Amino acid sequence: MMYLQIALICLGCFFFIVGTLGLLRFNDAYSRIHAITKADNLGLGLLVLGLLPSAVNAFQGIKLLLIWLLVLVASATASYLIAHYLKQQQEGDV
Amino acid sequence: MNLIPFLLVIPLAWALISLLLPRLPIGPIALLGMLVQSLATALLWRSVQLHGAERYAIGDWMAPLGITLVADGLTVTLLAITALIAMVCAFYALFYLRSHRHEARYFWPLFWFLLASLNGIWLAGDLFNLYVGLELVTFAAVGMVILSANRQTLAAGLRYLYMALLGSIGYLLGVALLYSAYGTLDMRQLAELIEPNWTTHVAMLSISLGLLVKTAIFPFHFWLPPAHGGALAPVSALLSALVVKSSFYILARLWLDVGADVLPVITAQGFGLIGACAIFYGGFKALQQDEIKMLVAYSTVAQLGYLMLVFPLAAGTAPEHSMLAWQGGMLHVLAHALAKSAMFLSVGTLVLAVGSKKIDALAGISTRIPLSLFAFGLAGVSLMGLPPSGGFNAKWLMLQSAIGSGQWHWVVVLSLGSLLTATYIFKVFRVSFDQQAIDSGKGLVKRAPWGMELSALFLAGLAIALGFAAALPVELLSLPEVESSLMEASQ
Amino acid sequence: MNLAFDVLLGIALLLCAAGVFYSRDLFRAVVMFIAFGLLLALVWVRLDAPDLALAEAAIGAGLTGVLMIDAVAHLSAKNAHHQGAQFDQTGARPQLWSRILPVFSAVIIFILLLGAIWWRPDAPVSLPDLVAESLPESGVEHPITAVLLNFRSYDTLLEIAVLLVAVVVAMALKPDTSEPEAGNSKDPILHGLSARLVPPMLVVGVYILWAGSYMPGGAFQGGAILAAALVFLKLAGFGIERLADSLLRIGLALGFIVFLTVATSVMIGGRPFLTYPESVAGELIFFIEAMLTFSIGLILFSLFSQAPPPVAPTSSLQGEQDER
Amino acid sequence: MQTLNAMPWATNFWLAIAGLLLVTLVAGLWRIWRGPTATDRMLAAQLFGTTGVGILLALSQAMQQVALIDVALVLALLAVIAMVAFVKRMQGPSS
Repeated sequence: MMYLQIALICLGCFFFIVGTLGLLRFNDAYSRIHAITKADNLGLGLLVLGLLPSAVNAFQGIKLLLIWLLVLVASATASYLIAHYLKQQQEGDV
Repeated sequence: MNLIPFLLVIPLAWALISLLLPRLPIGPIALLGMLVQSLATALLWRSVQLHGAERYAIGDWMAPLGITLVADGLTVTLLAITALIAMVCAFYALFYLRSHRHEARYFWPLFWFLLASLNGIWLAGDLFNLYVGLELVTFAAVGMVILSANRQTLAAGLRYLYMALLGSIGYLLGVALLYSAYGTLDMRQLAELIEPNWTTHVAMLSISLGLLVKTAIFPFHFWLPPAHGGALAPVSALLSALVVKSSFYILARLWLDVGADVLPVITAQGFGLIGACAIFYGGFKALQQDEIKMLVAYSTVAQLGYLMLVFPLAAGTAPEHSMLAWQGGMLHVLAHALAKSAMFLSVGTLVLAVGSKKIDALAGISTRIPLSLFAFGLAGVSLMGLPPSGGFNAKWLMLQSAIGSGQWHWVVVLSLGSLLTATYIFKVFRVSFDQQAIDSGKGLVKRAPWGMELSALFLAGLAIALGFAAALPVELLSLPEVESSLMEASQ
Repeated sequence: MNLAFDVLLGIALLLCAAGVFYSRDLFRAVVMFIAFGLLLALVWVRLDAPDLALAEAAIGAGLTGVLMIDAVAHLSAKNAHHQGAQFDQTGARPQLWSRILPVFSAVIIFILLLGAIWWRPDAPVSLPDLVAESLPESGVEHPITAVLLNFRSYDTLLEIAVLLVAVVVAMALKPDTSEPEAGNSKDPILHGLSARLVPPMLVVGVYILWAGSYMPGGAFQGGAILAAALVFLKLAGFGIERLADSLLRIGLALGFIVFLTVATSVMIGGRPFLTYPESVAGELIFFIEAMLTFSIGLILFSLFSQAPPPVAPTSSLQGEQDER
Repeated sequence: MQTLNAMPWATNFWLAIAGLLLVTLVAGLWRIWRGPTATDRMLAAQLFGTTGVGILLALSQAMQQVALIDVALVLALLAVIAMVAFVKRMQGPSS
C-alpha cells in the first residue's frame, strides 16, 4: 500500500512539474492551457488518490474526492472559457 | 443601572434606524437621539463626579480575558464635548442638508456610526479595542468626506483612507509587539507590567508614529487640509473638532497611563519639536490660502501642533508643572474642538451665502451676514488665545508650565504661534470689512437659514464661555484615578 | 525539512510582494497579488493559524482577486474613453527616490522589529491559558470562536459595524442611475458551471459556519464563501443584484441587528452588556453567527456589485505588451 | 497493509512533496512576470490555485491538521472565480 501511495504521489508531482514546464516553455496560450490542465486533472487526481489511504475517516476521504471533482469541473470550464475568449480575440483582430 | 453601555447602544441603534428607514424624517429623529444621548452622557458625568471613575466589564469577562470600559474624569469630559458638538452639528445639518438630498440619505447613518466609534474610543480600556474603534472612526470619517462624490473629495478621501490605514498598521504592529511581550491588552494591567526595554521602545515608537499619522501632526499632515477643507460643512466641523482628537487621545492615554515611565525625555522633546513645526508650517500655509475652508483646515494643522507641546512640558518636569501641562493640553482639546467646529459651521454658512469658496468673495459681507462673521470672530479669539476664552486658559496653563519648568524655547513657540494665528484670522476680517465693497453694494448674498447661523454662534459662544468655566473640566481631570496616573507620569 | 520549506515559502512570498510593488503593468500587479494571497494562506498554515488560512483562502485568493480584476477593467475602460487624460500617472516612470525610499524604510523597520522580537521579554500573562480555562463556560469548543463571539465579542460587534459602514459608503458612492449587468447570460457553459459549483459552495459555506463551533471556521469564512457564490451568480448573468433596495438593506444589517439586540436584551435580566446566559450561550452564539454569515456574505457581495459594470470592451488591455 | 503515515519519515516525505510543489509554483511566477498577455498571467494564476490545493493537502498530512483539508476545499471552490471574472470583464458587455 505504502509503495502504491508513494508511486501515485510521485506521479502526481511529475504532472505538476510537467504542467509548470509547459506553462513556461510553450509558445502560445493555447498550448499553455493544454499544459496546465494536465496538472489540474492528472496531477491533483493522482495526489488525491495517493492521499486517500491516509485519510483519517470516510468523511475526510469524501472531502478529498470532492476537492478533486470540483477542481476538475472548474478547470475544464475555465479552460474552455479562456480558449473561447482567446479565439474571439483573434477573430476580432483579423 | 450602569449607563456606560448605553453610550454605545444609543448611537448604534440610531445608526440602524437611519440606515433601514430612510423614508422617515431621519434628521429630526437624529436630533431626538442626540437629546437621549446627551441625557445619558450628563447622567454618567454626574455619577463620575460623585463616585469617581467607573469600570465596566463587557460580557462579564474580567480583563485581561475580556474587554473593560473605563469612565474617568477625562473620559466623561470628552464624552460631554462630543455629545454637545455632535448635537449642534446635527441641528446645523438639518438646515444644511436641505440642498443635498443624495448626501442626506447617507449622512445620518455615518454620523451615528462616527458618534458610536468616538464614544467607544473615549471609553476603551483595551489596546486592541482601541484599534477597532480607530478603524470604525476612519471608515465613517472617510465615508463622510467622500459623500459629495466629486473628483476632489474622492481624491482627498482616498488619500485620507490610505494614510489612516497606514497609521492603523503602525498602531496595530506596536500593539502586537506589546501583547507578545506582556501577554495582555488591558491598559491598566499593562501599565503595571511595562518596563523600558527594546521591545517596548519599538512598540511605542510604532504606535506613536501610527497615531501621529492619524492625528495629522506636521510631517504627516498633508492629507488633512484637502479632506477637511473639501467635505460638507458639518462633516468638516465633526472631523476637525473630534475625529483628529481621537487618535491624539489614545497617544496621550498611552504615554500618560501606560508608558509614563518608559517615555525618554528626548522623545518628548522630539514630539514638541514637530509640534512647533506644525504650528509654524500650518500657520504660514493658512496665511497663503485663498479658499476660506482651506484656511480653516490649515489652521487645524497648526492648532494640533499645540497638543504635541504637552509632551515635553509634562515629561521629566516637576509634578506641578507636569500637571499644568496636561490640564492645559486637555483644555486645549476642548477649546479647539468648540472653536474649530464653530468656525467650520460659520464658514459653511458664509460659503453658502456668497456662493463661492474664495476669501475674496467675502468682500463686504460684514454688513450683510454679520452673525456668522461674528461667530467666526469669536472662534478666532479663542484660537488666538486672547482672554477671555477657552483657548486663552489653555495656552496660559501651558505657558505657566513652560515658564515654571524653565523651558523658555516653548514659551517663544507658544507666543509666536498665537501671533501667526491672529494674522490669518485678520486676513479674513480685512476682506469682509472692506469699506469700498460695502459701499459699492458688493457682497449681495442669499439669506442663510437662521438655524445655521445660530448653531455656529452657540458653539463660538461656548468657546468663549469656556474661559470662565475652565475650572469645571480641569477639576474633573483631577479626579482620583486620573490624578494618580498624572502623578506617576511626572515622577 | 521544516525550516527549508518555510524559508522557501518566505522567499516566494517576498518575490510576489516585490512583483506587486515593482510592476508598472497594473494587471500584472493584480495577478501577482492573487498569488501573494495564496502564499499568505500557506504562511498562516505554517504559523498554525488554520482559521486565518481559511479566511485568507476565501477572501485573499478568491474575492480580493475578483474585486481587483473588476477595478482594472473599470480603469482600462475609462482609460479607453478619455485617452489617458487622468491615468497618465499610472504609466509614468516612478522617480528614483520613490523606489529607494520604501526599500530603505522597510530595511529599517525590519531591523527594529528583529531586535524587538529577539530581545522580547517573556510574557508575564498568558491569555491562551485563560482562554482554555474559561472555554467550558463559553458555550463553544473552538477557542478562537469563543474569543471572537464571547470573550471579546464587543470587538467583533464593532468589526461588523466597520463592514456595514464600508457598504454604506459604497452605496453612497453609487450613482443614482446605474444599469444592471448587461444580459449576456447566453453562455451555456458558464451557466452550467454555476449550476454545478454554486450549490456545493453554499453547502461548504454552511459547513464552515457550523464547523466553527469546534474547529477552524465560523461566520467570516462562511460569509466569504457565500459572497463568492453570489459574485459567481452575478458574473454568470443571473440578475441577483436587482434585489429590492429595502430588502437588501435589511439583509445587510440583519447580522448586526441580531447581534446588537441579543447584546442589549440580556441587560434586561440585569447582566452586563453582551453577557450570554450560560445555559443557552452555545445556541445564542450559533444563532448570531448564522445571521452574521448571511449579512457578511451580502456585504462582501455588495461591495462588488455596487460598482457599475464596465462600459466599454476592454480589449486594449489584452494587447498590452510588456515593456522590459 | 501499512499506510505511508505509519513510517517515521512520513512527515519529511510530505514536506518534501509540498516543497516540490512550492518550487513549481515559484517557477510559475516567471510566467506572471513575463506575460506577455493578461491571459498568460491568468493561466499561471489558475495553475497556482491547483498547486495551492496540492500543497495544502500535503501539508495537512505533514502537520497532522485535518482542518487544512477544509482550507483546500475552500481554495478549490474559489480559485476559479477570478478566472471567470477575468473572462467576463475583459469581454465586456459587447459580446
